[in-house]
Amino acid sequence: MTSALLEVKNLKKVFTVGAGIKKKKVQAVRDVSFTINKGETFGLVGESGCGKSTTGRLAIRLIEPSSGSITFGEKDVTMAKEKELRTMRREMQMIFQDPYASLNPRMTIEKILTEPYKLQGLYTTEERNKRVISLMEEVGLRPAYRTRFPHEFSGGQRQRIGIARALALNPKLIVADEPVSALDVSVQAQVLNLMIDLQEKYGLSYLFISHDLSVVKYICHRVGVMYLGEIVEIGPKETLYENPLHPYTQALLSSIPSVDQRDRERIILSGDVPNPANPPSGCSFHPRCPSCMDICKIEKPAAKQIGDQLVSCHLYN
Amino acid sequence: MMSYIIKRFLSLLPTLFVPLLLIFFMLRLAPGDPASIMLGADATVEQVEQLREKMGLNEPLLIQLFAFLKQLVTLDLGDSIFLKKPVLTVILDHIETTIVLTIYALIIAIVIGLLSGIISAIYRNKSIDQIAMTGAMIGVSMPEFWFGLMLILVFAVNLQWFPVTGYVPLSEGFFECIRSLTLPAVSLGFVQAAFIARITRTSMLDVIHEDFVRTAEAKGLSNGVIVFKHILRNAFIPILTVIGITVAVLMGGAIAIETVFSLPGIGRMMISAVSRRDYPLIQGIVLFISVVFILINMIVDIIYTWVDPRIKYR
Amino acid sequence: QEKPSSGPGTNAAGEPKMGGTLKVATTGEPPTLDPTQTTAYSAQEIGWHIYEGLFTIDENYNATPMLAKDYVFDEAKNTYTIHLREGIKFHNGKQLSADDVVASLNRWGKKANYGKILFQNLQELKKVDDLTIDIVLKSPSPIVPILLAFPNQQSAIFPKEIVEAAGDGEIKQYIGTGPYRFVEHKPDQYIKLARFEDYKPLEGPAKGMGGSRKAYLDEILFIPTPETSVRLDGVQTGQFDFAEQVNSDMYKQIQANNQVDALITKPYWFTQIVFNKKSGPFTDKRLRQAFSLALDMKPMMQAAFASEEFYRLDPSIMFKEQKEWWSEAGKENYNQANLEKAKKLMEEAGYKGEKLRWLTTKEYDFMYKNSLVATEQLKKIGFNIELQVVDYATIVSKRMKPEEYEIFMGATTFTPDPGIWPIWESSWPGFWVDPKKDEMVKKLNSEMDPKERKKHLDALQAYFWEEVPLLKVGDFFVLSVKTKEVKGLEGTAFPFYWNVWKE
Amino acid sequence: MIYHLFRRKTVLIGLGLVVFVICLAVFSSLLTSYDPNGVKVEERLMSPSMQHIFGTDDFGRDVYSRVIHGGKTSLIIGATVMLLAVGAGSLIGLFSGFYKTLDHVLMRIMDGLMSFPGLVLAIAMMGVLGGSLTTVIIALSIVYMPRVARVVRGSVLVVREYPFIEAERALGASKIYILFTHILPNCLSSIIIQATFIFSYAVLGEAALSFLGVGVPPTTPSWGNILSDSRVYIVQAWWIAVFPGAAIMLTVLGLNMFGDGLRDMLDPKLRKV
Amino acid sequence: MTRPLLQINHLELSFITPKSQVQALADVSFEIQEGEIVGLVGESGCGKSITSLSIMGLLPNESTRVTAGSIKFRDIELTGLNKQQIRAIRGKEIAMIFQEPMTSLNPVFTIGDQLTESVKLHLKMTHKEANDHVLSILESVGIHRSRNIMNEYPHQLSGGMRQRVMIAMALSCNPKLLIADEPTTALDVTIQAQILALLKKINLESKTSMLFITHDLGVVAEMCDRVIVMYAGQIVESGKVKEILNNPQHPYTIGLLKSIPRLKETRRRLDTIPGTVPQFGKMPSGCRFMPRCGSATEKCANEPLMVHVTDDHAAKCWNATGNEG
Ligand SMILES: Nc1ncnc2c1ncn2[C@@H]1O[C@H](COP(=O)(O)OP(=O)(O)OP(=O)(O)O)[C@@H](O)[C@H]1O
Ligand SMILES: Nc1ncnc2c1ncn2[C@@H]1O[C@H](COP(=O)(O)OP(=O)(O)OP(=O)(O)O)[C@@H](O)[C@H]1O
Ligand SMILES: [Mg+2]
Ligand SMILES: [Mg+2]
Repeated sequence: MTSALLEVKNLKKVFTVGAGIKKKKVQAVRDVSFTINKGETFGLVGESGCGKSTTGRLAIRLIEPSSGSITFGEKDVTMAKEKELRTMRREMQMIFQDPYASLNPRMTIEKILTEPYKLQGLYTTEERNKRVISLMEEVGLRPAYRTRFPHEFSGGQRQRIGIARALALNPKLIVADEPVSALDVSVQAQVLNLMIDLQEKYGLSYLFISHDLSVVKYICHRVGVMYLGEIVEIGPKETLYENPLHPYTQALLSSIPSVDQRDRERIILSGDVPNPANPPSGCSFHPRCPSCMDICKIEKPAAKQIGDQLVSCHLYN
Repeated sequence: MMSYIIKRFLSLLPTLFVPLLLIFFMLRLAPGDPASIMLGADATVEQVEQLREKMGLNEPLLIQLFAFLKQLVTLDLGDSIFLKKPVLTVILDHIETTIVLTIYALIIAIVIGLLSGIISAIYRNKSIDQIAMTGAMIGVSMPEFWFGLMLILVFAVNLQWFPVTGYVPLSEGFFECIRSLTLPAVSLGFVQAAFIARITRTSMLDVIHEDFVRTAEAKGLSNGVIVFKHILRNAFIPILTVIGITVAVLMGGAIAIETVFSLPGIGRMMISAVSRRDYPLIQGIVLFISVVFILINMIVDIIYTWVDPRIKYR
Repeated sequence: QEKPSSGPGTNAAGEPKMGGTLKVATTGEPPTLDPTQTTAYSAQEIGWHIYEGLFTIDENYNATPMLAKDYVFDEAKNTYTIHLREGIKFHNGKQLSADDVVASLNRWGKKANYGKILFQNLQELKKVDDLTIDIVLKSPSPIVPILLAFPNQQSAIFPKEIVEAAGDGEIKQYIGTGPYRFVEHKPDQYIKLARFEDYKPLEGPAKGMGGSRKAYLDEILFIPTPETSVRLDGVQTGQFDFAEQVNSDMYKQIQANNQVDALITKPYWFTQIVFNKKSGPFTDKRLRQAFSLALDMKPMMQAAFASEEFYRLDPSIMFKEQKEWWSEAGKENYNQANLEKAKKLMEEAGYKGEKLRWLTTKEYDFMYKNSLVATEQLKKIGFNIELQVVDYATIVSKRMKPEEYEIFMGATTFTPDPGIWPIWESSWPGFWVDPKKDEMVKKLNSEMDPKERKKHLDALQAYFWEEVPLLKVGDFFVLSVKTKEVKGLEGTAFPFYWNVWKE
Repeated sequence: MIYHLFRRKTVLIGLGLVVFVICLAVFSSLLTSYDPNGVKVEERLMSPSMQHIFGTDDFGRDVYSRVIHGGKTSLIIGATVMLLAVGAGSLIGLFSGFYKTLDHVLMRIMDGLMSFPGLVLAIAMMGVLGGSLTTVIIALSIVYMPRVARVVRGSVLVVREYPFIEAERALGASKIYILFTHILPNCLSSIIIQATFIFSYAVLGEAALSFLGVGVPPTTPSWGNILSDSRVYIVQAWWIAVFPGAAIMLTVLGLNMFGDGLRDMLDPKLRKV
Repeated sequence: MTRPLLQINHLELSFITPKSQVQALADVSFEIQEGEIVGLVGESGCGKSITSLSIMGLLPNESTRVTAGSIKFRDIELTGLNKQQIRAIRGKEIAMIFQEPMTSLNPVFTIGDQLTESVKLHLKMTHKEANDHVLSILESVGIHRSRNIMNEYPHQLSGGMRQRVMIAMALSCNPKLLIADEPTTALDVTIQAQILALLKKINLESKTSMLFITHDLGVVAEMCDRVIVMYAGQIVESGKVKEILNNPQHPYTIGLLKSIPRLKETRRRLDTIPGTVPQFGKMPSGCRFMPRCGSATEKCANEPLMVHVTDDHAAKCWNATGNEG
């Protein structure tokens, strides 16, 4: 096995919502642990709102974890001082889910893309400009657009700006939160190819958050499936896609729409999506699980290694 | 939030300390003292010295300060040197005019300011915008007292719609009271309206092109709802701040306006207290105004979080 | 509409009418309503309606009895024996008696400036019987009746109880014997007086402030209105009946308006430039003389008071209206605009353009205007003047400190007798320390014969113009305005509202 | 950038006005033959004529000359107070909006200062420093600074929660950098408005102070003190007030037009028209 | 055939910059029948969003202008309407789901407030009715924490939740035409499936027509009746979904289909279309796809015409004709 680049252990995040009497605690991430190796792409999939973005932001400490530890290379990210963290940021970058909101509306694309170099004090002005142009070309944006402002772009173009910005510094780790969701398939293919090329060239690692399971399958080496703030199953993509163990993973894989097979058997999940402010007892998936047992309502399943996969489900005890 | 409010209340005392200390030393650094004023133009040096001695003005400053603070601890602001009444009583006697005037002027400022700011923002660079903004410019190019005098000439002397001067207390009828304060309130409020209008216009322009405005339009909402609800609320933080400040500015402006219109308010009292160097009274007024401002700013800060839920304090 | 019978000068023609409220716009809020406590004009003008003294002044600014029926001066015993009028009632219903008078005068003697002057020379003050008092002096003094008569810081008679209750401080109830009684005071709003129904006027005609006082008006409201033009506006709209002290430049406007009448208070005060004689260049009297010789008073006064209706160039330290005191002694040193001579004197005094700090204020508009025009004139012959325009409070305290200034601007209010001018005191700011002057003042103040006194005054004034401890610029008068309905109002130095009615 | 700025007609007019006024002030001595302080009492309160195109004041001084010379004083006061108050106020506002701990300290001090009467401040400073332009400038700056600080802080509180700020942090931007390169530009529009207003407030504030005798020495003409002295003569001599008033208005108008243009230029969404 | 619900004819649209005017849409014509779901796919940046915005009359009027063409909704010409008139249609008759769910929600109002607003306006419901109505819609788009969510603010929601709020908002007034600009990109597949099922149900039950803009050809395959392919501001191919997926004519469509990552395959590289979209304003004079087209011929230097491959399949390519045989 290659060495671990990012190691996340027992990560937790609690948000408070509302004020006064209406105040509530939302457990966005409840006990998440995973490892990303050098040169590896780790996919994170799961229901919307289950805490993927939060996990991603926690992993590079854009928001403070409520508890848990993060190790990046040798360094402890959770303990890092403000200044240390800033230099570490050169090595870990993020592509944001909301491309438009993550761009300063008052800056031209050129400015936005030279920012990373400026901040890390890299290269001369000329060199920077050159790099910006090649970055734009790489993600399929016309360099002629570099004097435009974010609002003058289409959704997909904005997303590519976000990608270009994250790639600018040649980081070791990129947290990519839905990086290709707004791209048409041909551009998506371009971007994915680019990501793979970079990975091969520089040994980049990705934490790849996506809903598109085909894309995840295509690009990731290992995949973690999240449900309600917890990882319910982790495994290499081949085995996970072939042989999903957790009932939620199974449901997920059966729902993929595809051009090829129009009428397919689907596991449609019934029951309520639970409330992260008040998660169900026992296994958090039990209210919607097609194969729910009595024990699931009471006891939280422990993670269990089955082959290459790690799964938290009472079915396998 | 609650803890924030409590924290703010706790910080009230140290906050008050700043203006209090400042005013205490400033007053004593300033030339002129109450003893010589009290004795009048024909007094001799010895007489003044005697009185200074008697009034304790010759003590070292720190001892005076200590005495002052000791008095404050017992919530006693002392007696006005000239009015020979407890400072608190004097302030309470004059407070009604200033409060009614400030609120009235504030309403005028907010209504005129918000409306013309909104209209200007919507019709940006159209002639109505330019007219409103030129009006605003005229507003800020005129000293309040000067504008007040013009209003008197036009509306009191020539048209005789309003009295020239004087204040009718609320107890003698709301309508009469409002009538007596209309000209002063307009002269105070108009100038501030200009500022509110400008800031409203500019902050509205900051959000008028946001996506969520497009969403609101896609819902088929009427212009009014879009402007007053969706845009204004998002543009409201700077406007709110300015409105908060306006209260402060209005109270400051009241000094001139209350003098011009002979209104029995805090501002006019302040002027005479300063010109007579009535130390306890000045200190009392400053303390009072400070408390008012601190409370207003606190309220503004709290409204912030209500206007924009993204704002967080610790 | 104007009635044919009324118009300027025909005030007295109409029949007096009872009733009505007179609204007077005053320049400011009085600091107190205790007339003994303050010299502030704003307090006095209200006070002389409420309180009366033993004497008051007539149309020639001489003393005339008020609460006193008559008096005799016993030269042998140096004693004034004063008889009180009978049946005089205070506003609280109490009868006036000698006890009240003794108590009130004792307090006045301690607190009031003029009282102090009288009491310096006082042997004894005593009640003879219920309606008679004796004032026993140490040495003869001609100025006792006028001191007791003068309306400013007047020797008001209060009920004894009220004087006792006041102790060292202010009186707490405003009770006197005047034609109007105090009703209420709303600070910064108004002070309300109402007719005193039990008032017993003197027999005979009115003589200035003396003689018969008749209260035609039901009420008088004194409404503090600091802004000049607003006072005028108020009269124009009928919100006020009378506005005191408006800007003299408004005279034309007032004359053009047939709803209102102008009223000129004459005499009023004179303006003066006071030198620091304790330290600095002006310790040299030649420099003071140079300063004085260089000035042309006319533009200074014109800038401040617009037209000759409102000022008068006159060297006398007593006003022309104070007929027996008026003097032209020393006039050759006044208003010369003689630059040659001034320059020579400057050189002799060794003045080499040192900076001269001149304290002045805009709170009194005329002080600023006088000093600004003077500065412009003096610049031309090499005076290096730095005008320090400060608030009045600053002047009042800075002028005590000789190191703070060379010149300050001031004014002299109407003074009833030349002997009691504050400038004679060596410790009065500006500090005129001069034994010769002291000697001359003493002579003036112990001589009983008016003719002799006038001679002493002439000499003193001549010396004054030679020494120039301060420089008189000119007399000025005050423009007030009233509505046409107000009748019987006269433009004296001390406006009052008895014998005044509204049509 | 500059291109966008000068493409606008209003910006050009605004700038033109400001430059015009500045030129008048700079070349004041060339533009008039009258001494602004030349007292000529015989000619007092003359209405505008060929001889005195703006008439004369109550000392018989030429109003035109006074307005021209007064511009110098007023522009210096307006501009300096604007720079000081807006500069310091913006800094304080930025920092206290961004750093929550600073907020408590700085804003409380500002609250305290805001309630402090400028008049007393000016009188006291005069006592210590003497009456001068500097005193007036410092006093007015201290009075207006807290206002700017509050407004800026209010905007910062909103902007700092924008998602792109988080994106900047992800790039490793330091707080200071974020504060100045990202938050500040997004608060600029209210700062610009403040600046234009403080200019006129300062010019007029000086009038109020000089009326009370704590302004610039009254022998130095300024728009403020001309205006303030004129108020007695509103009816008799309108010209004394109207001309300095108009001068203030033109300047403020020019500044505002320029400020608006600047603001629009800095807002890319409004640029294209 | 019934009368089309929406008919767009020869729509042209330009961006106006200080220096120039750049054409962004050229001759766009299509129609949507009552009850039909039309997919709109195409390269990112080719003009899908602005097309949909022009239907709503929501183009930023400072910088964008419709220069020619007509948009007809039933019998109403939308381009000529004044504000009052178009407001009656927006939200009620035609609703839109925007692409950027974060910025499209007003940050300072609660979700509940923003949702009930249009319901109260268009359906004339009381506050309580509107609340219940909205709650049920939120449930149906898979938000089960709906009661809480109603009181929360946009920034407190995850991306997918925001998107579902946008969907709920658009559905709340039962519009006749729903324009959905990438409505499910931020959703996980289970929720996506649920929402697609919901939309389908609405489509069947209330005959709501839909214009479905998406990149996910899988979604198109599952949802749409017809599909329109756009490239560089033009429609290059349109027709029945099955037709197009099975028999794409335009080389761009073909390239697009090849780029899809497929679950079953285990390639390490995806096919892409070489080159990038030409810049607006600098369009090639002939076929706009020519510079990237593998099978371009000399003919392609002239602009091709829409060629009807079958009755309801047309492609804008010179080569398409040849395929017909
Ligand atoms: N204000 C503007 N000024 C200039 N060009 C603009 C402006 N707004 C959008 N564009 C350009 O118009 C083109 C079409 O934009 P549109 O948003 O319609 O694309 P789209 O097809 O929706 O793409 P995506 O799938 O990426 O959202 C894009 O190339 C974009 O760069
Ligand atoms: N700032 C915040 N305050 C309160 N709650 C929050 C905040 N940010 C996220 N949450 C809550 O945390 C939970 C997880 O959010 P997160 O954004 O991580 O979801 P996600 O897995 O990325 O979903 P999606 O796929 O829809 O983007 C959600 O229930 C959301 O409401
Ligand atoms: Mg997310
Ligand atoms: Mg789009």
